[in-house]
Amino acid sequence: MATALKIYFTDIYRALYTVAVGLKLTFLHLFTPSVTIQYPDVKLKLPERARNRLYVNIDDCIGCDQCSMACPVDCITIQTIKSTPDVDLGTTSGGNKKRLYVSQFDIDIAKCCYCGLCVYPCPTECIVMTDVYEFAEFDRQNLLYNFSSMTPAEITVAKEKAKKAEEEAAAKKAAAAAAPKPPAAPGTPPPAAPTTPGT
Amino acid sequence: MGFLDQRFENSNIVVTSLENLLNWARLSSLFQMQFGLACCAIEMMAASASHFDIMRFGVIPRATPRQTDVMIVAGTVTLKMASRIKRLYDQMPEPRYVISMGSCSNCGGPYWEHGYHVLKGVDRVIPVDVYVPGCPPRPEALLEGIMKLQEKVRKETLVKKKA
Amino acid sequence: MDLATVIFYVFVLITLGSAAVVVVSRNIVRAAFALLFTLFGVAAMYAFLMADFLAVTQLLVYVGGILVLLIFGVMLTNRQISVDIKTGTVQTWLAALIVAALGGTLAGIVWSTQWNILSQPPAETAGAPKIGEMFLGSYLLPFEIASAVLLVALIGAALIARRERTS
Amino acid sequence: MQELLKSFLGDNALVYIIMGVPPLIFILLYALVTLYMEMKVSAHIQDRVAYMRTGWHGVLQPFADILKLIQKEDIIPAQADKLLFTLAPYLVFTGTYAGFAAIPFSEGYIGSNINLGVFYIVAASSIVVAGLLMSGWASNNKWSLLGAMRSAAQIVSYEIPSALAILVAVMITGSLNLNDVSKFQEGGLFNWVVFGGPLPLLQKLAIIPFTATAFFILLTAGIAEANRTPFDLPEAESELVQGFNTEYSGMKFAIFYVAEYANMFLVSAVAVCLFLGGWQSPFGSALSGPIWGVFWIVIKGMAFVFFQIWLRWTLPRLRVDQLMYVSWKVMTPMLFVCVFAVGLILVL
Repeated sequence: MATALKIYFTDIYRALYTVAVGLKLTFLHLFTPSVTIQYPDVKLKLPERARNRLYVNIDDCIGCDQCSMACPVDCITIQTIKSTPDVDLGTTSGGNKKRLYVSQFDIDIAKCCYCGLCVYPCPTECIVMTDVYEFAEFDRQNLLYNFSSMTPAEITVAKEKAKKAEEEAAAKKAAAAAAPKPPAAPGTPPPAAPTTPGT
Repeated sequence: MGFLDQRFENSNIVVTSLENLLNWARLSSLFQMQFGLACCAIEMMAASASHFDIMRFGVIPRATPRQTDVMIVAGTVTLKMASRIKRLYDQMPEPRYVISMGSCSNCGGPYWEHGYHVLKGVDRVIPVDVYVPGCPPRPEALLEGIMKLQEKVRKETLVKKKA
Repeated sequence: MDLATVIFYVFVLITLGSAAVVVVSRNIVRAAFALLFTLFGVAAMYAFLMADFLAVTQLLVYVGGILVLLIFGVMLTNRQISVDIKTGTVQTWLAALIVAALGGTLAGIVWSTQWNILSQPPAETAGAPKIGEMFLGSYLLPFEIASAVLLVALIGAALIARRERTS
Repeated sequence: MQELLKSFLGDNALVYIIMGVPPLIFILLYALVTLYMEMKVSAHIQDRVAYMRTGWHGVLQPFADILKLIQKEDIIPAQADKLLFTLAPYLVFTGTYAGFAAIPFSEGYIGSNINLGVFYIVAASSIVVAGLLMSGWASNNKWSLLGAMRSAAQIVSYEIPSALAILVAVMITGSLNLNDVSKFQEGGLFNWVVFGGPLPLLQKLAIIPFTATAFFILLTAGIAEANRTPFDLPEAESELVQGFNTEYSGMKFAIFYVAEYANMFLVSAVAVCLFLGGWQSPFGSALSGPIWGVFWIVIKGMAFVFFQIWLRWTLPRLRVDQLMYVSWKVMTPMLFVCVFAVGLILVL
C-alpha cells in the first residue's frame, strides 16, 4: 500500500518535472535564431560535385552513343547520320574530328535519375551534370530536352546525302566484286533502338 | 468548382480586382495534402523542416483531403496506390492543384520501361499542374515548384471561359 | 409586441417544433438530436420565468449529461448488424387512447390554471443561495437520501461493469 | 454600459442583443491573431520562421487563409445526414460563443450579468459536446464518429475536475458571478485568488498551495476541454485524420477552427477571472479602469492561450487510458483534498 502510494506520487512528480523540462527547452528555442534559408532570396551553395540537370555541349558531341549505353534508365536517345568525306563537320574542343551528324540527341529529364553514369564514358566530356535544379514545368513535354542543333531540313539533306553515298559505295563494291556475287547488305549498324518516350 | 469560379460573363475592373484578391488568397494559403510515397517524401519532409520551411509560402500540411488545396505526390506511384490517389484527389474540394514531385511520379522514372508495378506518371490518373523534376528533387526544387504553381494560380480568372 | 415577446415565441416554436420531430422522426438519431433543442427550449422557458438556476441546471444536467449519454447509446447501437432499431407504429388504438387521456388531463390543467404573470421575479426563492440554504436546511434529509441513492447506483454500476478476476 | 444603452434605446431585449455583439467581434479578431500566433510560435520553437511571403513577416496570412476557405467548394458527402452535417459547426460555435456572455471583459462590460456566471459557462459548454457528437455522426465517417466519441468522453470527464477547481475559487470569493469574483480580488497581484485572495495573512499562507493546485488543474482541464495537445485525441491526425472534422471543408471547417480558438480563450478567461483577478490590474489601483480592464483580461487570457500553444509544441499526445487516468485518478482526488482543505481553512 505504502509503495503504491509512493509510486503514485512519484509518478505525478515526475510527470510535472518532465513537462517543466520540456517547456523550458521549447521556450529557449523560441529565442534561438532560426536556421531557415529564405530560399528564393537566399540560396544554398551546392557542393562542387552536385549532380543536377544534365547539359550537353552538342558542338563537342561526336555521336558515339556511349552515354546512351551507360544510362541505366534509357533516358538518352541519340540518332546519328554518317557524313560524307566531302563535308567537314569540324572538330571537338579536344581536337577529335567529328564524323557523324548528331541528328537527334534527346534527354528525357523527367526520367533521368541523376546518377551521372553517362558523364564518365563520354570521350569528349560534352555531357555534364550542372548545378541547375530549378526547372519545374507546367507541361511534361517540356521536360524532354532536345540538344541537337540540326533543323529538320538539314536532317533530311544529310540523310539523303548519306543514303546516296551508301548506295554509291554499295554500287562500287558490287562492281569491284564482279557480277556473280550478290551485293553484300552493308547498312550502318543502327544506333541503340530509339524508343518512344513516356511509354 | 470554387465559390465564384466562372460565374462572370465578362471582365471589368471590379471583377479583375476581386480576381486578384481571391487569387492572392488562394496562392498564399495552399494547404497541402501529403502524399509521400517513396524517397521523394524524405525531401518533402526536409522542405517542411526548419532549413527550408515550406510554411513560408503558406503551405500547411493537413491530414484530411477535405481541407487541402494542393496535393504533392512525392514518390513512386505503384498501380495499387494509383487508385487511392485518384480517390483522395476526388475528395479534395475545388479549387485543387497537384504537384508531381520527382521522376517517378512525373513519368515512372527508373521504372518507366520495365516497372510492371509502377504507374508511368501520376498524370495518367489525375491532372498535374506542376512537374518538379529530380530524383529526388532538392527541397529548393519543391519550393520552386510551389512558386511555379503560385504563378499559375495568379493567372486564374473568374470569367466564364468562352466556348 | 416588444422584442422579448418575439424571442419568447421563437423559443416556443423551437421547443414545440423539435418536440414534434422527436415524436415523428423515424431516424432515431435525429430524434435524439431534436431532443437537444427541446431541452434547450425548456431551459429558455425557465430563463423567461426568472428561474435562472433551474435553467442552467437543466442545460447542464439534461443537455450535458443525460442527452450526451443518450446520443452515445443511440449512436453505438444504431447500426448494429441484424438488429434494426427503428421506431415504427404499433398498437395505434391503445396509444391513441392513452394520448387522448393524457392530452385531456393537460388541457384541463391548462384551462383551470390562473395564468397570472408575476410582475416581479420571485427573487427570494429562485436564486442559487436560497436553493443552497434550503438543501442544507429544511430539505437536508431528502437531499442526503438522494445522494445516498446515487452513490448506491454508482457502486452498483461499477460492480456490474467490473470484470471478474478469476474464472 | 448596459444602463447607458438602456437609457438610449429603451427596449430591454434590443439592449441585450447589442450587448452580445462585442464578444463576437472580439472572437473574430482574436481568432485571426491567434491563427497567426500559433503558426509563428510553433515555427520559432522549431527554429523556423513560417509565413514570410504575405505582407511583412506574413501578417496578412490569416486573411489569406480565411479568404481562401470562403472560396473553397463546400462539400457535403452524399451519404451524410445533410441537415445535421450543416447544423453541427454552428452549434459548436454557438456553444462556445454563448459561454462568452458571462465573461466580464471589464468592470463596465459583461454580456449578461447573471448571478450564475461560471455555472452557466460550464453548462453552455455542454452544447459544444452535443454539436461535436452531431458532427461526428452526421459525417457518416468512422473516423469522425470515433473522434466525436472521444471528444465527448473527454469533455464530459474533464468537466468534473474543472467544476471542482471552480468550486475552490467560488468558496473563497463567495460568488458565481465572474464580475463579482473579479471585483473581490481588488488591490493588486497578491489579492488574487491564486495567492489566497484578500484574506488575513495566516489564512492566506495556508491556502496558497491549494489554490495554486486548483488553478493549475483548472488550466489543464481547460486545455483538455478545448481539445488541444496533449489532449487532442479527438482530432489526432495520425490515427483519426482530424477526427470529427474529417469531412468538413471550406467555411464549415473554418467555423470549427474559430470555435476551437474561441474555446481556448474561453477556458483561459474563466481561469483568469477566477484565479488571476480577471480585469484587475496587477498593480492595485494603478492602470485600472474600464478600458484598462479590457486590456488586462485580454493580456492575461492571451498569455494562457500562448501557454496552450507552447504546450502544444512541447508535449506529445496522451493515450486514451492515460487521459482518463489523469482526470479520474489524479485531478479529481487532488481537488477533493483542495476543496476540503480550503473549506476547513475558511471556516477556521
